[in-house]
Amino acid sequence: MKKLLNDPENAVADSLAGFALAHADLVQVHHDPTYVTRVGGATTGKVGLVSGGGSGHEPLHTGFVGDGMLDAAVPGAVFTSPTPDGILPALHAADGGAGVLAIVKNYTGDVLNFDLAVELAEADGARVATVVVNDDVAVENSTYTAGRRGVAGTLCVEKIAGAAAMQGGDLDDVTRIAQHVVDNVRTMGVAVTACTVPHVGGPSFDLPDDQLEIGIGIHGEPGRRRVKAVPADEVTQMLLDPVADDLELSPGERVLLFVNGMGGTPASELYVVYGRARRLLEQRGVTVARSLVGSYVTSLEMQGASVTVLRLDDELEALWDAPVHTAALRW
Amino acid sequence: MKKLLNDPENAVADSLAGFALAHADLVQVHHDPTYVTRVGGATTGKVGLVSGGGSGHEPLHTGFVGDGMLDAAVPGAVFTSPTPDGILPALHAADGGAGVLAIVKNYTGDVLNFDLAVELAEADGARVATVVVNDDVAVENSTYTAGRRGVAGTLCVEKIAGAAAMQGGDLDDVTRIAQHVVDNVRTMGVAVTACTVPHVGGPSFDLPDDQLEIGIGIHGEPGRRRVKAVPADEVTQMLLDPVADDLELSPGERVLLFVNGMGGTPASELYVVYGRARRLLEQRGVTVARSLVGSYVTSLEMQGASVTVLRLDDELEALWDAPVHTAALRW
Amino acid sequence: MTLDADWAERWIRRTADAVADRRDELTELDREIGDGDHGENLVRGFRAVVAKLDARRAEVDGSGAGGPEAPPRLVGDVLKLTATTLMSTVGGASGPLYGTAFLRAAKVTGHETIDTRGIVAMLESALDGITARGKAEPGEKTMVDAWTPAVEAAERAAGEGDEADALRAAAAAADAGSTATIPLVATKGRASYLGERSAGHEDPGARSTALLLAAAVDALGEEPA
Amino acid sequence: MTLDADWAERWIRRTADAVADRRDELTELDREIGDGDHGENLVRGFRAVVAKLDARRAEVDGSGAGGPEAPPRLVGDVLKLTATTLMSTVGGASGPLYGTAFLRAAKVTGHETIDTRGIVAMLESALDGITARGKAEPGEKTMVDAWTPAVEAAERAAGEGDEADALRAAAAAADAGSTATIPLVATKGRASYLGERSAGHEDPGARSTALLLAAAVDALGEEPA
Ligand SMILES: Nc1ncnc2c1ncn2[C@@H]1O[C@H](COP(=O)(O)OP(=O)(O)O)[C@@H](O)[C@H]1O
Ligand SMILES: Nc1ncnc2c1ncn2[C@@H]1O[C@H](COP(=O)(O)OP(=O)(O)O)[C@@H](O)[C@H]1O
Ligand SMILES: [Mg+2]
Ligand SMILES: [Mg+2]
Ligand SMILES: [Mg+2]
Ligand SMILES: [Mg+2]
Repeated sequence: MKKLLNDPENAVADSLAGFALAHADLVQVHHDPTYVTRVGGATTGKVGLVSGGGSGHEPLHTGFVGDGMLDAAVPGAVFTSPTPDGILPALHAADGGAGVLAIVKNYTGDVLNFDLAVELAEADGARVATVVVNDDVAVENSTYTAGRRGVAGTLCVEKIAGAAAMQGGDLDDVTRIAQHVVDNVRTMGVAVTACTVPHVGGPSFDLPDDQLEIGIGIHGEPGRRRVKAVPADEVTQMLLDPVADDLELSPGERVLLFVNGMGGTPASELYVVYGRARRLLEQRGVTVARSLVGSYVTSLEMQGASVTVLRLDDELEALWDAPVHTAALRW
Repeated sequence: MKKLLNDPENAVADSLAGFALAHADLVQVHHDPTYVTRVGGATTGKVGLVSGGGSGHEPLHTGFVGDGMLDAAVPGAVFTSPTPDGILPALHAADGGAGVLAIVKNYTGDVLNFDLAVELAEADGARVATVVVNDDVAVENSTYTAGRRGVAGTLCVEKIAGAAAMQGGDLDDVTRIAQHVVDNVRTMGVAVTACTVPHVGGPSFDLPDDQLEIGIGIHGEPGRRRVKAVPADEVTQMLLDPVADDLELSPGERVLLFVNGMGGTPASELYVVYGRARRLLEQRGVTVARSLVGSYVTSLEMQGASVTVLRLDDELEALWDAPVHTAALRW
Repeated sequence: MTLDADWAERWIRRTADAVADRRDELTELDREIGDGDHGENLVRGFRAVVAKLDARRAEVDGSGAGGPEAPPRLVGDVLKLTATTLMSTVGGASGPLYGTAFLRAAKVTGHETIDTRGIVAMLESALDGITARGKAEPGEKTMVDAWTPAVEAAERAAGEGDEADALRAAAAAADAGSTATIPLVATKGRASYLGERSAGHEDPGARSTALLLAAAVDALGEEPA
Repeated sequence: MTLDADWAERWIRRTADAVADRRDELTELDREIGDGDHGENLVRGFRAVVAKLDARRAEVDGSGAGGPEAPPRLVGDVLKLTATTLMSTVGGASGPLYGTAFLRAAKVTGHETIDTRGIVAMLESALDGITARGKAEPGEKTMVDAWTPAVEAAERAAGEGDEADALRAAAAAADAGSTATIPLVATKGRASYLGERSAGHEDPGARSTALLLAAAVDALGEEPA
C-alpha cells in the first residue's frame, strides 16, 4: 500500500488538520472528540443540520459544512461510524434554538450511533429530528437486508435541506423536505477497482482485471454481482435502468442527474457516463433539468462511479439552485 | 485496462459530448476540429483567453472555460498537443476585437502547434500574444532540456489573466499579468501510481509497490528520480522545498498554496499534503494567504499530487479573488 | 474461584489482548462480507478500556485507597466503564451493540462477586441489550448467533455446575455458534448487502463474541496480581 | 526507376502501413522516455493522409481525369498534401515537425519526376524544416539524429550512384542513426525531462524517421497499380 499519508492511525486527524487550515474561513475542526462545525457556530433561529459517518468519503460530509448546507459534520474512523461522544457535541453546536435535523445514512452503525447520541441530546433538552437516507437501489429494501444503504443521494438531501433551513423553514418543514428528497432520490454504483483502507493495507476486495462490481456501496464492500468488464455505455445502463425503474419515472418528468466519482475516477470518464445516462433518461422522455458531475461521495481512491437521479418539482429545483458556500460545493 | 470508456479511440469525443450536455449553460463544444468555447462567444472589447493541450488533464482546460477565466480551450488527443486546425478557430472565436492571449504550457508539441496556429491567425489579421507557462521546478531550466514544463501553475495563470481580462485590461495588460504569474509560480509533483492512456492499454511506467516517482510532469511520464515510499510529510518536503527555494521566498511574503491531485488521489490525502506544506511555509516565515486543494490539473487516474506556490502581491490577490464561474472553478 | 471485580478486569484485559492478537483475522472476516474494520474497531475500543482501567488503578494506588477501608469494588463498575468506553471509541455497528451489551450486563452485576446465576443473568442481559438495539434474530448471521447459544448453554450448565462451568459452556457454545454462521445468508448488518454472496463466510461479530467469552474463561485461571 | 508522383504516393502509403505495423514498438519507445503516444500520433496522421489520397484518387477517377489531357501530377503535390494533413492530425511535437519537413520538401519537388540531386535536395529541405521549427542539433536525441546522417549519406551516395542508391543510403543511415540515439542523454523534447534516465533508450522520432525512409526505398520496388 502506497498513500500520501503518515501513520495510518492518524490518517483522519492529519487530513482534518489540513482541511481546517485550508478552509479556516468556513469551518472549525474540533478534536477529542472529533467534529467539524461551521465558523461562527449555530445561527440563532435557524434549524441546524448535522450529518456524519465514517471517513473516506470526502468531501462528504466535512466538505459540505458551510452556508446553505450543513452546520456540523462528524467524521468517524475510515469507513467506521462515528461514536456518540462526537455526534453529541455536534448536535449541540448546530442548535440555534430552532432544533436540529440529523441526516443519517442507512448503515446499522450510523443509525445506532446517531440514535444513541440523539437520545443523549434529547436528554439534554435538545429537539432533534432524524432522516435516514437510503437511496441505494442495489440493495433490496426488504426484511432480508438491513435496508437500502445511504450513498451519493445524501448530497442531495444535505444540499436541499440546507437551503430549506437557510430560508427559514422550521424543524418540521426542513425534516419534511429532507424526507421528500429521500423519497425521490435513487442511486446505483459500480466499482472498477477496489480501495485500500489505510490501517488495513490491502485492497477491500480482489477484483480481477476483466471484471466490474455492480451495485457497490461506498465502503469498499463488494457489490451485488460481478460482471465482465463492458464498455461504459453498457455499464451506465446497468446503473441507470434500476434507478429510473425504481423511481417509476414517467415521460415529461424533470430530474436532477448526478454522476458521482468514487474517488479515483478521472473526470473525463464521469462525463462519458453522464452523457450516456442523460441519453437514456431522454429516451424515457425524462428531462434532465439539473446536473452535477464530480467526485463528491467517495470510497478513498476507488475507481468507479455512481448514478443518482432525483425527481424534481418546483420546490426542490428552487432549493437546489439556492446559494451554497462550502469547501466542496459552491454556487 | 479497465476504464469507464467505450471505444478508447473515441474517449475524448465521448467525454466532451457529456461535458457539453452537463454544462450547456457555460460552454459549447465544437467538433471537426475540436474546440470548446464560452457560451455566447467572444465578448466585444474584452481580451480573449485561449488555452489548450493534450486531453487527460481534466478539468484543465475545458473545465476552466467560462466567466472570468478562458474564452476557449482546445483539447488534443490524450496527452497529445492539439493541432493548429483546432487552435486556429478557437483563437478566432475568442477574439472580441481586443486581441487574444494564448496560454501555452511549455511542451515542445504545445509550443510548436500553437506557434503554427498563431502564425495562421495573424495571417488572418488577428492580434495574438502568447505566454508560455513553465512552472515545473523538477526540470532544470537550462540548455540541457526543452525547458521547464507547464503544469498545475497553469491554473493560476488562467484564473488571474482571466480576471484581468474581465476587468477590462488591454492585451498588453493581460499579457503582462499572465507573465507576472508565470514568473512567480512554481510547482513540483509526485506520482504514487502510474496512469494508463486509453489507447495504450498499459501503465505509463512501472512503479514498484514501494517506490514513488518524484518530479513528474502531467503526462504520465516518469519523474526525475525514484525514491523509496516515505510518509506524506517527507514527500511533501521533497516537493515544497525545491519550489520555495526556487522562488527564493523571504520571510514576510504572502503566497497562494495550491495542492493539486493527479486524478486518482483521495481528497483526504491532498489535505494531509496541504497541512504539511503549509507548516513548512510557515516555518520559513511565509504567510499562506490563499489556498486551493483539489484535483484540477490531472494525469488521468494517476495517484499523486503536486504542490504549487504562487508569490502574491495585492494585484494578484485581488485578481485571484475576483469572481469566476466555470465548470470546475467557481466563486 | 471468585468472580469479582478483579476477575472482570482480567476478563476485559484478556479480551483486549485477544482482539489485538486476532485483529488480522477479524479484519479479514469483515473484509470478506463487510468493510474490513471490525478488528481495528475492537482493538481501538478495548485498548481505550485498558487505558481507563490502568488510569483508575493508578489513581487508586496513588490515593492509598484499596486498603481495608476502601469502598467495595463491584463487578458491574468494571463492566460499566467498559460499556461507556466502547460506545465512545469503537464506532461502527459493533460499538453501540457491545456497548449496550456491557451496559445491560453492568446493571445486573452491581455486586462484589457473582455466582452461577449471576453469570447467567449477565449473559442474558447482554444478549437482551444487543437485540433491543440491533433488532436481529438468531439466524441472521450476526453476533446474536454466538450470544444466543452461549446464553442457552450457560443456563443448561448452571443447572448442574458452578460459575466456571457456566462460563466454559457459554464460551464453547459461542465458538460453535460463530462457526455455524458460515453457511448462513446475512439479513442484518453490512453483510446483508451481499445477499447470497454472504454465505460461506463466518460473521466477524460472532467470532469476536467467541473471543470475548473465551477471555472470560481464561480470566478464571489467574489470581489477581 | 522513376521517382514520380506515383512513387511519392506509394512512399506515403507504405509509411502508413509501416507505422501501423510498428505502432506498438513506437508506443513502447515513447512510453519509456516520453508519453507513449508517438505510435498512435503517427498512425492517426498517416491514416488521414491515406484517406485524403484515396479521396483524391476517387475524384480523379470519377471525373475521368488522369487521361492524356490531365494536368501533370507533381511529386511536391503529394508531399504538400501529406504535410498539411500531418500538421492537422498528428498533434504533439512530431506533427509540426514532420509537417514542416514535408512542407519544405514539397517546395523543392514541384516536378513530375525527381532525380538524384532532387532526392538530396528533398531530404536536405526536410531536415532544414525540422531544425528551423524544433531548434534541435545533432546529438540531442531527437529525430534530427536520424535525418542528419540520412542527408549526409544521400549526398555521398549521390556522387556515385543513382536516385535509388541515394535513397537506400539515406534509409540505412537513418536506421543506424536511430540506433545510435540509444546511449544519448536527451536535451530536447519530452525525453529531456528525464535527464540521465533517458540514456539507454532509442528515440521514438528517430525510429519513425528510419521507418519513413525505409518506406521510400520500398516504394521503389513497385510499379503503379
Ligand atoms: N443489527 C445487528 N444486530 C446484531 N449484530 C449486528 C447487527 N448489525 C451488525 N452486527 C454485528 O456487527 C458486526 C460488524 O461490526 P463492525 O465491523 O465493527 O461494524 P460495521 O459493520 O459498522 O463496520 C457484524 O459482524 C455483526 O456481527
Ligand atoms: N525540438 C525537437 N526537435 C526535433 N525533434 C523533436 C524535438 N522535440 C521532440 N522531437 C521528436 O519528437 C518525438 C516525439 O514525438 P511525439 O511522441 O509524437 O510527440 P510528443 O513528445 O509531443 O508526445 C521525439 O521522439 C523526438 O524525436
Ligand atoms: Mg465499519
Ligand atoms: Mg504527446
Ligand atoms: Mg465492519
Ligand atoms: Mg509522445
